[in-house]
Amino acid sequence: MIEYAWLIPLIPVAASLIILFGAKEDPRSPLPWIGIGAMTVCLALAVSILWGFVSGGVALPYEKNWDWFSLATTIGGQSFVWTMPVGVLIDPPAAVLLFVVSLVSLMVQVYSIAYMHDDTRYKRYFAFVSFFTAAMLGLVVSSNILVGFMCWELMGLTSYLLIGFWFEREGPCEAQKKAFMTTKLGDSGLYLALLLLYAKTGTFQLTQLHQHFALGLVAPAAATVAAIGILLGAMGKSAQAPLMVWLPDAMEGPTPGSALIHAATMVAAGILVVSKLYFVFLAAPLAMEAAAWIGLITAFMAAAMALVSFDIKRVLAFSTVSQLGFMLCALGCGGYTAGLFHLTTHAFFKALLFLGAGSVIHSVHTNDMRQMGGLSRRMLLTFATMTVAVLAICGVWPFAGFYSKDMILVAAWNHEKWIFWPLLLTALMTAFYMTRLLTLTFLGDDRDHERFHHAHESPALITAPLLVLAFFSLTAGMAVAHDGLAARLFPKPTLSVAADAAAATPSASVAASAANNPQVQTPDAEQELPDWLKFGIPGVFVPGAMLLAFFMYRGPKFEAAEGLRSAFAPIATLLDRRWYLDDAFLALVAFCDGVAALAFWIDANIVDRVFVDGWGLLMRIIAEISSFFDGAFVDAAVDGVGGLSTDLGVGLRSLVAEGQVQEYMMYAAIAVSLAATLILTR
Amino acid sequence: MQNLSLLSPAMALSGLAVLVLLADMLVPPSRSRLLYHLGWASAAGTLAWLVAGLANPASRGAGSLWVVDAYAQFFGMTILLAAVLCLLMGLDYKALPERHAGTFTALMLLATSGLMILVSATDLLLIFVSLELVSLSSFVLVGFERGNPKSNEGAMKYFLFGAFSSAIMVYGISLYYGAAGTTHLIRGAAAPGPMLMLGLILILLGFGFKASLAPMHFWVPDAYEGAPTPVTTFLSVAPKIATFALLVRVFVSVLPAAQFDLQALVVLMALTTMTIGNFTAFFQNDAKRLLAYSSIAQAGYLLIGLAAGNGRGVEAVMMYSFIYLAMNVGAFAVVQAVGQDAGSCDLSSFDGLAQRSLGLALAMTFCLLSLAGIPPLAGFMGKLYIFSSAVETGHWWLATAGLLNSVASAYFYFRIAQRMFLRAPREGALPVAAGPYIYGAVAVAVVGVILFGVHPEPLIAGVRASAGLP
Amino acid sequence: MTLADYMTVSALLFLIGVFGALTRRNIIGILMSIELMFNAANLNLAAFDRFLHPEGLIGQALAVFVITVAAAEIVVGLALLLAIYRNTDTTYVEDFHLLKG
Amino acid sequence: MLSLITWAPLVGALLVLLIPKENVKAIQGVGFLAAGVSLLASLLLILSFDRSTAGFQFVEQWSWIPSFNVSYHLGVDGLSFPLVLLTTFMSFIALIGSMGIKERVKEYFFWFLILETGMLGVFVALDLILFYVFWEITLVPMYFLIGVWGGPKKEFAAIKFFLYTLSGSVFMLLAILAMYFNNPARTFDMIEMMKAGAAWSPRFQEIVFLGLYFGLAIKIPAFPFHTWLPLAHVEAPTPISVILAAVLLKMGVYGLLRLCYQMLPAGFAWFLPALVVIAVINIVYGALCAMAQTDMKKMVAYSSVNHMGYCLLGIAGMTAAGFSGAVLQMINHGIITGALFLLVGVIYDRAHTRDLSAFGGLAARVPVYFGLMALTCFASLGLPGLSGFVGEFLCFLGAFPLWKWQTTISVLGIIATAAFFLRMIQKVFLGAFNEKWEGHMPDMTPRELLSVAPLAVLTVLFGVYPKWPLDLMNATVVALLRK
Repeated sequence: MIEYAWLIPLIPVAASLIILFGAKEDPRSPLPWIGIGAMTVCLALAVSILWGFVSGGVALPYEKNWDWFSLATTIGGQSFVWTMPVGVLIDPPAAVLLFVVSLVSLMVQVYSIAYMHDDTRYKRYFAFVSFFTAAMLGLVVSSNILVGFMCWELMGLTSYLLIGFWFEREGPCEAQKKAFMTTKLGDSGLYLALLLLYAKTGTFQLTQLHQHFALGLVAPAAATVAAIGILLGAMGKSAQAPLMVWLPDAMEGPTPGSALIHAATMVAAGILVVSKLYFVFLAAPLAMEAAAWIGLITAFMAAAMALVSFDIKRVLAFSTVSQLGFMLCALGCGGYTAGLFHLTTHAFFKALLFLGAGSVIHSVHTNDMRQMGGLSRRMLLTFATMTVAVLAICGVWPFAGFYSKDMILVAAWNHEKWIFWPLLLTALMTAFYMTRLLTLTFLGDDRDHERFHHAHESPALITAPLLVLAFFSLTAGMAVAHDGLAARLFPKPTLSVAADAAAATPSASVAASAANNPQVQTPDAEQELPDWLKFGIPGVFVPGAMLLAFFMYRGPKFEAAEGLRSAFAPIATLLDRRWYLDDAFLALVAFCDGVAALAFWIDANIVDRVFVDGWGLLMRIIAEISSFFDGAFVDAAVDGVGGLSTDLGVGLRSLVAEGQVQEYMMYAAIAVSLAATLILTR
Repeated sequence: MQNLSLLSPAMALSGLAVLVLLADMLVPPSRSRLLYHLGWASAAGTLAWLVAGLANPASRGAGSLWVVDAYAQFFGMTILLAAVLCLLMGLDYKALPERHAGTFTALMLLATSGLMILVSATDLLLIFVSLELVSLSSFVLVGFERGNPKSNEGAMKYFLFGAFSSAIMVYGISLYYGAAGTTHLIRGAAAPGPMLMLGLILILLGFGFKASLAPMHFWVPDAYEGAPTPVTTFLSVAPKIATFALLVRVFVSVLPAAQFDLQALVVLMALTTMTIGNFTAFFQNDAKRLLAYSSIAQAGYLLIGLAAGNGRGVEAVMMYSFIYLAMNVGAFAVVQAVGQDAGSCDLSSFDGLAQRSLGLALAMTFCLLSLAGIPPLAGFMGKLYIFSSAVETGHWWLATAGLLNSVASAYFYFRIAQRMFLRAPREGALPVAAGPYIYGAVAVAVVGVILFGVHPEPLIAGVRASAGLP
Repeated sequence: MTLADYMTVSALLFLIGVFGALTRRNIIGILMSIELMFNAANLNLAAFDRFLHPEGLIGQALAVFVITVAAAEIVVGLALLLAIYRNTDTTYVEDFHLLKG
Repeated sequence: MLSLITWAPLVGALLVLLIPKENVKAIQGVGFLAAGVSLLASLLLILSFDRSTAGFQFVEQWSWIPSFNVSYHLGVDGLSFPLVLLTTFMSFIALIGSMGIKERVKEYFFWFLILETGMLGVFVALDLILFYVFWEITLVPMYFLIGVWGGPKKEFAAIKFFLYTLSGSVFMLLAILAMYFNNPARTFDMIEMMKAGAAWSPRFQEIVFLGLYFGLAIKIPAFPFHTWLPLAHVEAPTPISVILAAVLLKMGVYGLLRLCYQMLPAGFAWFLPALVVIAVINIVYGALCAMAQTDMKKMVAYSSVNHMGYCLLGIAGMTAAGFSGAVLQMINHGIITGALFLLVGVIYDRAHTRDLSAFGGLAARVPVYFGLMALTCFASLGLPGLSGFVGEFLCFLGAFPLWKWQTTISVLGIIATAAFFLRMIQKVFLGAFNEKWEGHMPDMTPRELLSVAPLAVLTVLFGVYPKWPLDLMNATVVALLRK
């Protein structure tokens, strides 16, 4: 089946086009089922590939390229026509992500059938979702990082469209613009990284790039710059500090859309690209370090914000940011496997959380958790699945999150203790605020009887996806962690040169330098956590945090929590204002507008005057002078040359009666005598 | 007085002029248009004769006071062409008193013959006489609309200035004679000395009057505005071209002999003439006056060719003056048509011409663009020739100044275009009603302007063939 | 009397003529001044013939031409003046200012 | 064949003159016929265009002014052929857009067709005088097209455009003459010039370069000579804005490659550092100025300044990728910005205002229009998958190795570009519907759709499959850098 892998991104594209142009907009349109069908096909393909690999039937990585377009290029002073390939490269992580993405997307679409029904732009929504998924799948499978970048940007576009889906309201419009601009800011880093990589290697093919790095053909400095550029891109897309501002606002979109953005596609892309270009980071320790710390800081900041928020979707958004921080931190710490592993597990339970939250909102019509409570009695199924998800994200054994998060902590432990401890703290905060969310929403007594009585379990189309995702949230961890499958699925790339790689590389110089390659790394030996941590975290700390949250928030008023909030008021406001990052962002925007206004003022009042109208002015001046000598001056003034000339003109008139023949003669005579003397006295 | 026969076309023309005067007595005023026809026919006939004679080398040769070479013949033909066109225009010029048709025609023919002699004259005596012949007849022609005070005033100013400058020239001639002992330009120039040079300067300034070079240009706007449009056209073309022919002759064959370098003066004059012409035109609101200044500027461009002074420069002057004839006649013809229709040549009478009669508007536009030197019209080729001669002889900044001037000139030429196309016509304005002869003149001019723009080679070849000077 | 004296006189005549032409307000006056300039030239010509080129006659011939032409010019000028006078009842130049830029 | 392409519009113009001005249908018919002929002819040439050779193809040479060694010499290579196609295509599109012109149709078509001939001639001419003649021919019709059918300040805009560009081209003429008199072959033939150019002294080349550059920079328009552009664009009628942006600006960049680079290598190299700085200024400063606009058309005009900056940057890179990027960017900018102006024209026809803040929430009312506008805007801000990205990316790719910092700054400029386009979309289409336009906002008419749809299709096509345009130019571009 794998030879059909190239179809995977194209099928949903086709689907979205059909849906978009297929028929008139109609709230009950059957077209969305096309998208679902397409996604099912993708899922089937993905499953076959993944299963084939796991069962050893299919050998990965699998790469196949076609010619895309040929391009005249200059490398090292030599100009020639070079053919840009486009193709698929499926390594084990890609196989996994194919499965995850198409599954989550499928679930989201099924869910949306019910959730989005009789929306005015029902059909368009599904077109966007399909396209969105297609872009993500394209990024996953593409063997050419430039193509990857294109998909990456297209994802930016579709997220823009989804976030601003309800554009009649002001909020979504601002949010979508914010999301696009912030990610664009990060993208420019990736953009430059690509330019640099091409300048150094002359290719966009991941495998060839990897070889160049493996052979140490790229100077560490260049590698570092490139890696930092890539990191910037990832920070934008994966909403890492300080570019995290857009993600919470992205909640303005339809909830299932948010689920897709947060779980499987948009934000995952950042981590994915870092992992695809991981060899660049391996060659740039500095960038690795930066990644680790940025991940850590993000994880902490986001978790802290989640502690105080009462908007159910915002809490989930912050948790997403925080979890992404975990992943980036893991990658930075060299925990490649851990990072990607967490990416997959996270995809399941985060999608589940969002869809669950959507189901809740769908029934109580509010995002404010203070108006919920006790809903478990109303919507049991949603509650059950949500609980699974919460347990998973908290890292309770044996749920999926446990294994991946454990791996991350191990990686951090092995890399740097100063990262490990804060990371652990953040993990506990995660456990706390997720339990808080669960408690506020489903447990305790109902705070708002009105809403409570209207609440009801959602239809099957909504609950079925929840169940599916719940199943994976429960099992994915065990399955993958079982007998080192994780290491097989997410093998950490190295900079050690494989003989065939050296042979495969075009130039002889490459092969030569392969011999004495400075930076051949040996995979560092992983050491376990000390036992008290290994068993203490899942056994004591996490449950402790969860229980704390439960008891603090189960009551109708949760005085204790409020007490704490008032005790640490400044911190609380700091967190409520989201570390003032939004204000900083707005200030930046205002600043840019100011600069723009200034630039235009200069253009209109200086450049134009000097370089364009200046010519006209010069002509006018010469004209006035020559007219002065021609006695046509007064009339020139009448022509509206300017007040000044009028005065001069009047003055002149009093001297000689101009426009009269004798004045002409006089000029002539003077000129004659001048010329004569001039020439004769030479 | 040997080889007098060489001048026979010119003399024949003056004979014809007298004939016209005689006919004037016989023809009843009601049929006086006949005289105009007679006039342009005789000019055309002479032209035909001249053209026919080209093939025959006997038509060229040197006389005691004159030399008729291909160069002179080229200019003779140019001048005759101008005369024909202007007389055609005269046919449709209402303001001319019917009963003086004969006089008008005769004077035009006389002036023409004077110019034809001028281009082949090599002796100051002949130059003086022929110049005066031209001047006297054109003084009268300018004042021909006797009822019209503008015409009178223009004539008077033209006359006074003309008399003044010719007096200066005569004084110069006297000095030249004193120094050289002869009035023959080429033979006399062998005796350099301050007196000769002062004489030459005064003489050249006398020429400058006819060629309307700064600082002898002051009469131009007034005379042009006051004169009947056909006369204006004639003055703006024929005397200027003829005088330039003379100037080139003097500069190429006389001054070197006199070891006398006037180039600095010429460059200066070219500069001032262009600049004053172009930039003063900015503020003119009368079409004829505007074109008057433009014709001053054009003289400035011609001077650039003179300043270059090399063979290419001579060719450039010849070519440009021929093209200048076409475009200027065309422009003035349209002005006459529109001006007669509107009763005044004020620019406002051009408003919305494009919507009234597109043909005239386009013709005017082409002529103006050509005057501004915009390709692919003849004016561009002429300018290209002129400026390339300047560049070739290293007059970089002169060429630059000239080109910038032509940019500036585009501004006021487009003031007319703007009114014709961008402005709306007055309410109920009808298409311009102009006679067939005007259209004829316009057609000839525009065809020339376009033809020599897109296919200048024949003209260039002709010029090159006849550029050789003694 | 030497040639120099003649030339000086003629130069003076010429300058007087120029001055008059520039300053007289009456057209008749201007015409007369211009005549002076012509005659300065004539005087020159005659003097040159007499002193420098007694053998030739060109100078005198030229002088005759000049006289004739000058006469003709005066005729034309007066004719124009007459026409103007008919229309405007004046012969003073400052009254002519219809034509201006 | 090239002659046919070039002169067909002129013939059309002359035919138009013969038709009485009341007979609008016939006039339009002739116009479309003429433009269509040259469009078809140019499309036919694609089939026979040899993509593997760098030399000039379809060459026609007849002696024109032998006494000056001026010949009627036409030919295209990978550099000019895409631009010829662009010209014929965009002219036809603009003609479709011109169906909206109701008054003085005859004159309009007359001038328009002359303009097309001029533009085509510039790209196919292989003789400097011929080149210059065509170059100037484009000015006059432009003056009338802006001046007669333009907006409120049309007269000023027209004369400003005319005089300013004319004064630029004057220096070009001087430079051409200088090259002529220093060319031992004493010819204006471009190919000869390219041969002779290498031998000229650097000093001479630098001076001549400045002369040429002044003329070209005004057309491009390169900072600081760009300020005529916004005015001209704002005042010009929609189809003319399209032509102005799509083709006329390209003449400048084309000239920069054809004349400056190929004939004055030393002068070009000497100017390179300045050129890259100008490019960066165009990009960043142009984008900033666009950000400050409230008039849609003016905003798009400044975006052209910004996009031309990409072309300059690509050229300044002195790499094959940069050159092909520059040419591709010219094509794409022509298509995209042409579409943008058409679309702005559409809304202007309905609302008679272009003020961004006057609208709001149109997306729901005019979905088709919104879709096209969004597509074009995203293409213009360089969204991958649309044509704008490819050219832009190649420009950066080509410039980066030589000019790292400058390219970095320019890449940041992209963000500003994105900013003002998104703001425009938001202000006009999103948010609450501005009730003022209730009932005044029908969606696009078939004619408008007909004029914009082909451009949109090409935008997507070249975005995902740039092979076709690139194949046309590859061989030539490589050869350009070989010498």
